[in-house]
Amino acid sequence: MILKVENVTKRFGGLVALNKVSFTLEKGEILGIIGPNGAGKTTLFNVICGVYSPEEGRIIFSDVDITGLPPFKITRLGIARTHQVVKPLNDLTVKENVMVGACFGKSYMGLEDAEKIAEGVLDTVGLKERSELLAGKLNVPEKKRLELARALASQPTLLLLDEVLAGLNPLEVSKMLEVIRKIRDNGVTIMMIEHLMHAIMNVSDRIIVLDYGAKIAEGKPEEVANNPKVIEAYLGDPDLALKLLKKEG
Amino acid sequence: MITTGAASDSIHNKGYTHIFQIYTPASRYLTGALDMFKAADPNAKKVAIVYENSKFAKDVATAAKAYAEKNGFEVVLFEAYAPGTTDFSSFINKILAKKPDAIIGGGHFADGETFAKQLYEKKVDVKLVSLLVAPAVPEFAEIGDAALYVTGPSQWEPLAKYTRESAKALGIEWYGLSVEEFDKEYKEAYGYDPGYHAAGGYAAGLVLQKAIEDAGTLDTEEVKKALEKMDIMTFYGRIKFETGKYYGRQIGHEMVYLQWQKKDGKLVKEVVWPDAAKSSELVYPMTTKYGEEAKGKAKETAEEKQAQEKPKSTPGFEVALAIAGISVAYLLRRKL
Amino acid sequence: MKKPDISLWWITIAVIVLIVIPVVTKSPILRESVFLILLYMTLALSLNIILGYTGYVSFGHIVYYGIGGYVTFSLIYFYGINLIVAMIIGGLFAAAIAYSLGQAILKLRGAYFAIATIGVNEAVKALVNNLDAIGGAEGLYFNIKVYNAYGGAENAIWLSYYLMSALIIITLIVNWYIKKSKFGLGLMAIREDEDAAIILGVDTRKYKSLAYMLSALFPGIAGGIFFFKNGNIEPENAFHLVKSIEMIFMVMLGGFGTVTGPVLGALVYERIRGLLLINPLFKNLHIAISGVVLLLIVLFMPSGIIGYVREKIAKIRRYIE
Amino acid sequence: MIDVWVDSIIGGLLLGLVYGLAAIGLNLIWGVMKVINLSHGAFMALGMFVIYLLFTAFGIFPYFGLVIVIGLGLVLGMLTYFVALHRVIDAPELSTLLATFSVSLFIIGVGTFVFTTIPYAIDISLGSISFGNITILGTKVATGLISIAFTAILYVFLYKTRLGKAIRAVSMNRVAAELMGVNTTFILALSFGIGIALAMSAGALIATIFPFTILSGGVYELKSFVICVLGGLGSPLGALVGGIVLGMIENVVTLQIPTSYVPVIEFSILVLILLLKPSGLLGGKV
Repeated sequence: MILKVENVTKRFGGLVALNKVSFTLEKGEILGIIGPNGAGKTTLFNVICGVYSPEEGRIIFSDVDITGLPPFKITRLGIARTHQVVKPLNDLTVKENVMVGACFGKSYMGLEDAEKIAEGVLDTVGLKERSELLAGKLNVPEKKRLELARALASQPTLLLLDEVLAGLNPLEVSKMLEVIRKIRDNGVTIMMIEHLMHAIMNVSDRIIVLDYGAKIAEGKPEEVANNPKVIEAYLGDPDLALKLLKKEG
Repeated sequence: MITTGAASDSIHNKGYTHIFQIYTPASRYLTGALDMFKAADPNAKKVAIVYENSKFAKDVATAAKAYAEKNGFEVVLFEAYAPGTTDFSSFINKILAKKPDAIIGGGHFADGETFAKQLYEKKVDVKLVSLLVAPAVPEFAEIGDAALYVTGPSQWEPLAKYTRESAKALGIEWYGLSVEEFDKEYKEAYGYDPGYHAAGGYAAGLVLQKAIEDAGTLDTEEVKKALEKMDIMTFYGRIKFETGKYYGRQIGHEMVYLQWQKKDGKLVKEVVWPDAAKSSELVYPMTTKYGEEAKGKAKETAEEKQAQEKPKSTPGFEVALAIAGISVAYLLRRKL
Repeated sequence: MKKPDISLWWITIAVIVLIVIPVVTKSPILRESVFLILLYMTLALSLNIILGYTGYVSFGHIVYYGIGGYVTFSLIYFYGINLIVAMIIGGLFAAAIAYSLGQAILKLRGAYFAIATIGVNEAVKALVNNLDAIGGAEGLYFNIKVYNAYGGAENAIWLSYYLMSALIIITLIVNWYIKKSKFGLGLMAIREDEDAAIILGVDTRKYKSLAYMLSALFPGIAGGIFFFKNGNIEPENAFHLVKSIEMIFMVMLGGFGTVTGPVLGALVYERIRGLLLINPLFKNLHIAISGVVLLLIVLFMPSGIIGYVREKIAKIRRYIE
Repeated sequence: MIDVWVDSIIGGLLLGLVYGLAAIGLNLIWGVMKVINLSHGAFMALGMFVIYLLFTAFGIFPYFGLVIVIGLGLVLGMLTYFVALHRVIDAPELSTLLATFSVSLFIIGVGTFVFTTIPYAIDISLGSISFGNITILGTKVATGLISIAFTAILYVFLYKTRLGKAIRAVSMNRVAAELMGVNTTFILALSFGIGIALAMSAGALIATIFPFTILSGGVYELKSFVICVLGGLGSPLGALVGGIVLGMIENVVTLQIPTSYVPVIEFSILVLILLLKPSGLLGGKV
């Protein structure tokens, strides 16, 4: 059991962003996190990464209580993440961006080794030929891949992907899924936030559904897909969904 | 080297042996004002010394305080104000609380003018005001009646009456052209009256010329000896150099004290001290100008009754007011 | 640690050549102007660490030059400690204050940090102005006998010159190593996007404080040397805000975030100012002209001369850091 | 002598209003454009000299001359925006800080060339009421009233008019405002213009009370920083309140402690407020 989240609650003034969320994560697993916009998915990532500290509840990562630790300490323990809204280091080159991940993540290596790691990782995400370009000059999909490369370079044990597939065309999606599976096969546990249902359904081992900050469902992808509460969360009224499905016939 | 424009004393106790100062040093800038004050009103004792917290003003003020205490004055207030202060009203209140007879001090142009203007606006009841630098500048008249009867030190004024006769009276040699000749030639060359900077510069050249003539050679050591012995009177005033601890400091030259007076309706600078250079009588006490605005004697007696010690009021009063102010503003914002 | 390459050698040699000229010609005029250039270079390079690499606009940075100056001057004045020891203590003292102050004001970002540094400089200046123990507004001044310990005033001035030369070389090398090191990469990550950097694992608070401390150490020592050579020190010219802004001018002119930038910026700035001051036509308009020049740089060449060159000619990047 | 206290408090209040007026312009520009206008002091000095010239050369009574100063300020402000700021409005703080500073260098440079650094003064008097030790100057009261009036006008303008709403929209989120059809370039130029007009009129009013030189703008600029941080950003009322608090400190506190310590207190407050409550007393979010 690599990660344990217990009754985590996060409030912003009156708004309850996370309401007593609990779940556990096994080593080598891919956990999908879905839910309508504003369900608290990214907030959950921010709480795990230490950007926010929760009002209640605890987070245990490989037997260490990381609740309330500053982000850089949590990253050094082996968690890495990509951002839903890309955050490239614009005036540094693509390779330097990835080297930052390698230097300061769990790997915490010197400049020379970081450079070697960076070249390898850039190859896996297909940004090798762009490594000397300034990060600011990449287009959005490339920036998404840079985020992934940067996270990978720190050789994390737990990788948090925040809508890394958004804005990709179908070909790029399948290529990205291939990369994700390869990462998992190297022994990295992954948590993924996605809206592309078909992608997340067939790559995840287990799915958690968040709605208004609360966990409303958990289980195998198929179970979750047919769970009426999940459908209602997405489409509002479950009967309406069935009617629509039937009308199409 | 003969310096002009340099008034600080510290140059001369840094161990240099070839520097001679033309300007009267800072330590004797305001001492003359105290002499003038004593001459005009022997039994007045209470003096407030206020100065801008800067190098020059502090040099002058500390020396003036020592001189005042040595000569039996009571220094009721000795305080600095921050450079760049623009509103002296509460500072003036602080001074008033001490009921001084004279206020001396100041700093540079802007703060000196502001201080003088606010002293007038608050109709401060004080007999003599002597400020550094500001009164010596012609633009000081721009503050109108506030400038009236304010005095101030100056290294030299075109009106200063240094003459061959005053030299003979002191039994020392006169050298160089007269005040009128210098004034005339300068005006022809530049078209406006010479200020004390110009006079100081010319005097430096004059002194060097005299020293070389006395020494009879250009050799530095000889000229240095001539300067050490020199004691002459010039259009600029008396020149004599110190040779002791403060080697080369000017001890002969006296500051002239000017006072703004009204001559047929126009504000004009008059030299009122020392007697040897006087061009007009000192108007003392200064408050006569309020008298001219028919402020009766009654105000004086009312003053005496309240003269008891300042009651120790707790600052709570002021804090309460500040909080009230803020809360009112907060409510205003909330309501709007 | 990366071993020094061509990009460090040529700039160090260029500075050494500049240092040697007055020594060879033994001309006091040249020595004085080169001394000033070396001082400006040290200040610009130090500011570059916090402004250029970390992206924090320290507007009131001159405060550490003043603190170092006052500590060194007082140690010599009151306790007769040797200059070299005194200046190092001065620098360390300035660095210590920067580190502790940094814990507080480095929490602020962007314009707020800039204003806070102005506040710090003005507060320290006003405080020193009131401390009569260290001369208050009048400041402190040496009696000339102080220099006898260094073999007379002439030798003392040459000693200050050599010390400043050594200081500039050290500051240059430190600047280069920071840029080439992991520490530098972390600082630049903070400059680019501090929120992303902390998530990538950079200990932003520690790195920012370290960078601020380093950027205060060298001005502290430089202040000590300058005011020892100057013979007196006053709050007005030890904490002169305009000098602080000149430092920013030099770093911007040369190119912030580069090593050669501040060096070139200091040289060019000092030359321009020198020419403007003596040129009869521009003499009393030199402030206005430097304003116009600064505006042109900010608008059209924000990355400075070296930054512009490095952008335009990619292959020169290996040679000019 | 209780009247010494009363006089200091009244003096502090009136001085506070002057400081508040000086800071409103800076506050508006900082709040709306997220730009710290380092040419604020220079424009105040410009306002002082404009009103001085109007008075001495054309004999225009300062308080009527104010209208001209406001018009001139608006024009100069918008001109400065397009010349110095428009290109770098999206650049990092360093560029906008230095752009405004270069404008300040230019104004001070030309000003020193034309007016040198000797002091000037406007000798007008609206009389003064005095009882016991308390004297209240007509000119100071007028300036106080005008600064309250300016704050009110600005307040009404910002919160009650369409243009004001647009300015506030831009201050909250420029990109969103642009999407809603607000011509942000015009709004930014206008806000900068209003800020400069306020700075110049503050300078003009100050010139009626205190003698000034081309460099006296700098003192007010530093004080305005303290006030903006103290009073809080974006709220005109915050500037006024911050000004009054500062005026109080300078006039009333100094009765107890030597006045030379005033700058120490002021700048320590600046740093402390920045650390503890950057949004200031009445300010919006940071």
